[in-house]
Amino acid sequence: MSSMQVSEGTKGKELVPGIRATEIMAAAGARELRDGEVVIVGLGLPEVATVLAKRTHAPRLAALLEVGVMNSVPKDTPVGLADSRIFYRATCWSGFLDVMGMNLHRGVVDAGFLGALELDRFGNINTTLLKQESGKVRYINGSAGGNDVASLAKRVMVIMRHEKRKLPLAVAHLTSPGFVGGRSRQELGLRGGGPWRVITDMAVLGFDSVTHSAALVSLHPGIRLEELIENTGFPLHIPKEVPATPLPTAEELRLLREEIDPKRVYLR
Amino acid sequence: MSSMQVSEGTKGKELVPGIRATEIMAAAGARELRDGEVVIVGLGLPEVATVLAKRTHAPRLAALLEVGVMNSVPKDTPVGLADSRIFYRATCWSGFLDVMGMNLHRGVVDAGFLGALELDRFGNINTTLLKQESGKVRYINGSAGGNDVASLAKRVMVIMRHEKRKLPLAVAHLTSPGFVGGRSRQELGLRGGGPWRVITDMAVLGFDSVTHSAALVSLHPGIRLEELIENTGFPLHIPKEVPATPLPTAEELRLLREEIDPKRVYLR
Amino acid sequence: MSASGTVGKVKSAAEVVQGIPSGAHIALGGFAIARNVIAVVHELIRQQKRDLTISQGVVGLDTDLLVGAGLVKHLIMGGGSLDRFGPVPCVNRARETKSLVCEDYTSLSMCFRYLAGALGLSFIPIKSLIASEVLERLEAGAGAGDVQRMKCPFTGEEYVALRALTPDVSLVHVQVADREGNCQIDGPRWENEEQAKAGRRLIVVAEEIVSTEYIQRSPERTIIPGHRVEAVIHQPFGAVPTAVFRRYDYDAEHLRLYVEHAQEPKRYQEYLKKFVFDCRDHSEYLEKLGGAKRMEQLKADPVLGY
Amino acid sequence: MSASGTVGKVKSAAEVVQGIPSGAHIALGGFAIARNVIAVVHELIRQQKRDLTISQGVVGLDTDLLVGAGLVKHLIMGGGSLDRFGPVPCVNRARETKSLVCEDYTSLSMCFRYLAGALGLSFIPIKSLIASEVLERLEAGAGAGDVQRMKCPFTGEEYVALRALTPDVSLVHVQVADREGNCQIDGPRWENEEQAKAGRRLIVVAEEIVSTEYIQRSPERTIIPGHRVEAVIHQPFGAVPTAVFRRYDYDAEHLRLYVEHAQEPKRYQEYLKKFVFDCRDHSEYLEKLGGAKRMEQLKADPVLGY
Repeated sequence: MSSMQVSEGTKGKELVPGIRATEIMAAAGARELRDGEVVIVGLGLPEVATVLAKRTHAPRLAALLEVGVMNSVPKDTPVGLADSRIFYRATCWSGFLDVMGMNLHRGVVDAGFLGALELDRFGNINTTLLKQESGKVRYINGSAGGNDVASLAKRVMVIMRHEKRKLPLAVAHLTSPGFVGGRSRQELGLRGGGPWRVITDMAVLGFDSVTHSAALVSLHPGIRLEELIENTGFPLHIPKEVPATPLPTAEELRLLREEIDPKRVYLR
Repeated sequence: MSSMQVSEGTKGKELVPGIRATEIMAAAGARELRDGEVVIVGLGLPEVATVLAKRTHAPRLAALLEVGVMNSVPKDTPVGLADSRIFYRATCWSGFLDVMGMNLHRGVVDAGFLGALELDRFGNINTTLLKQESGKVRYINGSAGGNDVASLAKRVMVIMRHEKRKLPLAVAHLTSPGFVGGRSRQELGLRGGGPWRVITDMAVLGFDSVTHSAALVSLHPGIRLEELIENTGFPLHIPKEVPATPLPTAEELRLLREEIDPKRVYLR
Repeated sequence: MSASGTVGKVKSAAEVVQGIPSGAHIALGGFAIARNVIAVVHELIRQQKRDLTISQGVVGLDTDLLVGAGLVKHLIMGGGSLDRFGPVPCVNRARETKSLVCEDYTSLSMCFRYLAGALGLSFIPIKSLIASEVLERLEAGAGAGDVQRMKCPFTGEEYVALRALTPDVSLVHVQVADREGNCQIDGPRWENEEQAKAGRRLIVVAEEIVSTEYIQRSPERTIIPGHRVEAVIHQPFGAVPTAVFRRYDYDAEHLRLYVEHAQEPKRYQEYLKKFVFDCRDHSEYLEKLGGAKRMEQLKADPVLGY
Repeated sequence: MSASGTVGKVKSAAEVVQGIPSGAHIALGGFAIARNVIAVVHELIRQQKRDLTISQGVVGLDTDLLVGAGLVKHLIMGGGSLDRFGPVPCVNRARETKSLVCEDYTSLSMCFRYLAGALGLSFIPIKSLIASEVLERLEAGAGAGDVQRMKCPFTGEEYVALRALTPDVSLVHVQVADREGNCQIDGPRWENEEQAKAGRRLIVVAEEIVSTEYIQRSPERTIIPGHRVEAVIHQPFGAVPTAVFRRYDYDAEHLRLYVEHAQEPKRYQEYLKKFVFDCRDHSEYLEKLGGAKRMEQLKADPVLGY
C-alpha cells in the first residue's frame, strides 16, 4: 500500500563515508522496536527495519501485514502488500478483520510504521492527495490502513524523505491523525498513542509531550542543524544539546547488506 | 443441544398399522422444506426429516448446524451437536459467527427446527426451566441457539411430543419468542417470520394469520380430534374440515427405514 | 512471563493456574462434551481458585466441574448441556439453590459479546433476545449493566446493545500448537476464535506440540496466532472424558459415571476426591481412567475423526 | 436461476454479466494487483453496464478498468494502488475531473462496513476515522448518510457508527470452487469473507473446479459455503495480469503497459479496444497477452506460490 511504501530519493546517498542514509534509517527504525512487541509493517524500509530488529535484539517481534499475513520470511523482494512474495513462510494467513480488527482495533498493536506524502508539525499525515501551486488537486492513494494504524497503534513511526514540501506546517489533507491542532490523543477521542518517531534521511524527530509539536530527537551524522531547519517546513523544538543518531553497528551493517537486502532494493 | 434434541416418548407407537408416529413426523417435517432452502437443523427427528427431504424433493437443501458444520453426512449416529460423528463429510467447518451470524442473523436462513420443553398457544418456546406444582423451579438447558433461531429464521418448525403439560396456555419461561401476546412479529420488532409449524405425534399445528394463535393444520391418521383437544393445554382453532396428515409414501418409508435411520435411533 | 517475554511459553497446567488469581473472569472454549480444558479445570479445583466468573457459549462438563466444586460465583452462558448424557447437573442444582449468579444469554449473543471484545468494540448490537424473557431477566438481574435497548442511528430499527466480554483469561483446547502458541483447530470451531481473542490473557492447551515449520505449511489454518498466546500447556488427552476431533472420542462410560455422581452432592464429592484431589496431575487422572490402554480405546480413527 | 435453483451454477462470465443490471452496486474482491475479477470486469465493459456503484477495500486494476471505461458513477473505497506499478491512474483522473462521486474510507472501516452487512447488522461502531479529514469529507459529502458520530451506551466512549454495506452483487476470485460454489482461498484473504457474505447476490470466479469430495477433505478451508453462491464462473487465468497465489504471478510487463496507456485518455481507449472490445471473451484476451506460452511463464512455482 502506498501509505507504507518505500521512501524514494535517498538513492545511494552516503551521510558518512561508507554508510548510506537508508542504512542509518533502517537501524534507527529497528532500535525503536522492543522484543515481544506486535508491529504492523509495510514494505520497504519499515520491513527492513523490522527484520533487522528481529535478527538482533527482538527475535520475538510479531510482524503483521494488514492483508492478513504474519511473520512471513520472503525469499524474493515483494513489490507491495498484494504481492505473493510477501506471503512466503508466514505463520498465519487471515485477513483484515483479524489483523486490523482483532489486533489493531483490539489494542494489542504496539507499533505501526507508516509512510507519508506529507507530515506536519503535529504528526498529521497526508497520503490522499497533493495540492499543486496552481491549486489543482492530484489524488494519489487514500488511507488504506494508514488512518486505522494512526488512530489505534500505541506508537506510530513514520519513515520518509526529509524535504521542506513534504514537511509543511499543515498537511494539504489530513488523512491520518496525529496530535490534531496540538491536542492530546485523549482530547481527540483516539485510543492509540499517536506519532512517536519520524525517521528521515536527515534526522529522527519526536513530539513534545506538552505542546505535541515536532521536536528534534537526533541529527544524523553528516547533517548540519541549519540544513535540517532549512529543509523542514515547520518550526522544530531543538534541544540544547543535539544528540547524533547512532550509526549502525558493524554487525547491523553486515546483516543489512549481506542478509536482509543484499540486492539493495530498499537500501539504495 | 437440548433445544434441538430428539423428542422422547413416542417409542414404537404405531398410529396406523405398520407406520410409527415418528415416521409420520419425519415425513411431515421433510414436506415443510423446499429445494434450495437453507435450514438450521438439530439432531434427532429434525435431522432425519432434513435428510429425507434431501433424498426426495430437495437435493439442494443446505443443512447448517450452529457449531459450524454444513451438509455433513454422518456415518454413525451422533449423540449431540458436540459429537464428532456429526462433523463427517461436511462441506464447511466454521463456527457460530458464520452459521448464526453470517447466515441466520444475515437473514438467509429459511427454516429452523427447534425442540421445546413447552410451547404455548402463540408458539412461544421454553427450553430453560420447568416449574413443578410445588412452585419449585428445575433448570434444564437454556436457550443455546434456540432464541436466535426463533428470532431470526424465516420459518420456525418445532418437533415435539404432544402432551397437555408440554403445550400449556403460557410457557413457564419464555425462552424463544413466537407471537408474544398474540402480536405480529413486526410489532415485536423481530425479523424472522416466527413459528410456522408444530409437528407432534398427534397432529401438525400452525398459527392463525390474524390472531396468531395455534390452529390445527392436520390430524395424524389414527388420532381422534377429541383426543387431540384433550391433550392440548390451550384452545386450538379447528378448521371445519380437518385434513389428515399425509402418510409417508412407500419410498419415504423405505428411505427412512433402510437408509436414513436403519438402527431406529430416532425413529423409535 | 507475559506473551512478550523471551522465556518459553510451554508450561504445565499447575504453573499456569498458579498465575490465575481467585476472582478472575475465565472464558472456557469447550462446548458441551467437546474440547473441554479438563486438565486446567482439575488444576483450578486442586488449587482452589475461588469466586470465579465463568463465561462460555454452551457450558459443558468443564463448567459443571467448577460449579460443582463450589468455585464459581458468577456464570455467563448461552446454554448448557452434556448432550445425550443430560443437562449440566451441578450448574442446574446451583441455580436452583441460588448459590450462584447466572446470566443467561443465547449462542449468538455470547458469540457477539466475545466478538465485540475481540474487535476492541465496547458494544455490539443484536436482533436476538428481543421480546423474550431471556432479555427481561437480564435487564432485571445480573445482566442489567450489560444489555441496553437502542436504535440503529441510520434505520431507526430496534436493537439490543450487548456489552463486550473481555475475560481476564481465555482458555482453549486445540489439537496442535507450536512452542510460540500458533494454534490450529480441526473440525468446527464454535465461538473459539472470538472467545480466544477477546481475552486479556490467552492460554491454550494443546494435544500436540508441533514445529513452527509445520504451522508454516498451512498458515491459513492458524486460528490463533502465537503473539496472542501467553502460555501453551502440552497435555495429550487433556480433554478426556470430552472429545477432541481427530484425536479421541468422548469417554461415554466416564461421562455416565460423572452424571451419576453429580446428581447428588455427597457422591459428587467422592468423584472430586477420587478423580481430582487424589490425583497429583493429569497423568494420574488418566491412569485412573484406565491409562494407556483406555486411551488407546478412545483414540480416533484417522478417517472418521472419532 | 437464483442460488436456490436446481439448474447448474457453473456459468460463463458473459451469462453472469447479462444478469447484472446497469446501476448495480458491485463489490469487488480484488486487492491492488491480486485476485482481481478481470474476466468479469472485461465483460462488464463489453456489455457496457453503466452507472455502477463500486465498493472495494483497496481498489486496484479491476476498479481502474471500470472507471477508465466510464461505467462507474459512485466509488466507495478504503484506498487504491497498483503496488509498485503506481497509483490507480483512471480512478485518480476521474476524481480530479470530478467525473465520479467518491467516498473515501480506510481498510478497516471498509472491512467493518462489509462485516456489518455480512452479519445482518444495519450499523457497526468503529474507533478509526475520528479527528480526520477522511471523516469530515464523508460527513460533508457523499458519505453523509453512512457515518454518524455516536457514544457507547455502556461506556460513553465516542465512536463513529458506520452504515452496513450490502452490495447488490459481490464478486470474488478464488483458487478453487466446486460446482455448488463451495470456495477455498489460498493465502491471505483480506476482507473477502466479509465482502462476499455482505452481498445480496454472490458470484465467484474460480481458477479450477474441483469435486465436492475435494472440498470435503478440508472443510475448515471453505471460506464461502456453496449455498451463498449464485453462480460459479470457471475461468483459468481469469485474474491475469493480476496475481493469484499458488496459481500465477502478476504480469509485470502487461501492468506496465496498462499504466503507460492509462496515463492518457486517448491511449487508454486504444488499450480498451485492443484488450477488451476486440476480444470476444477471456480466451481471446489471454491469446493477445501471449497465450499458453505466456501463461506458462506466469505460472507459479508450487513451493513459492508465485
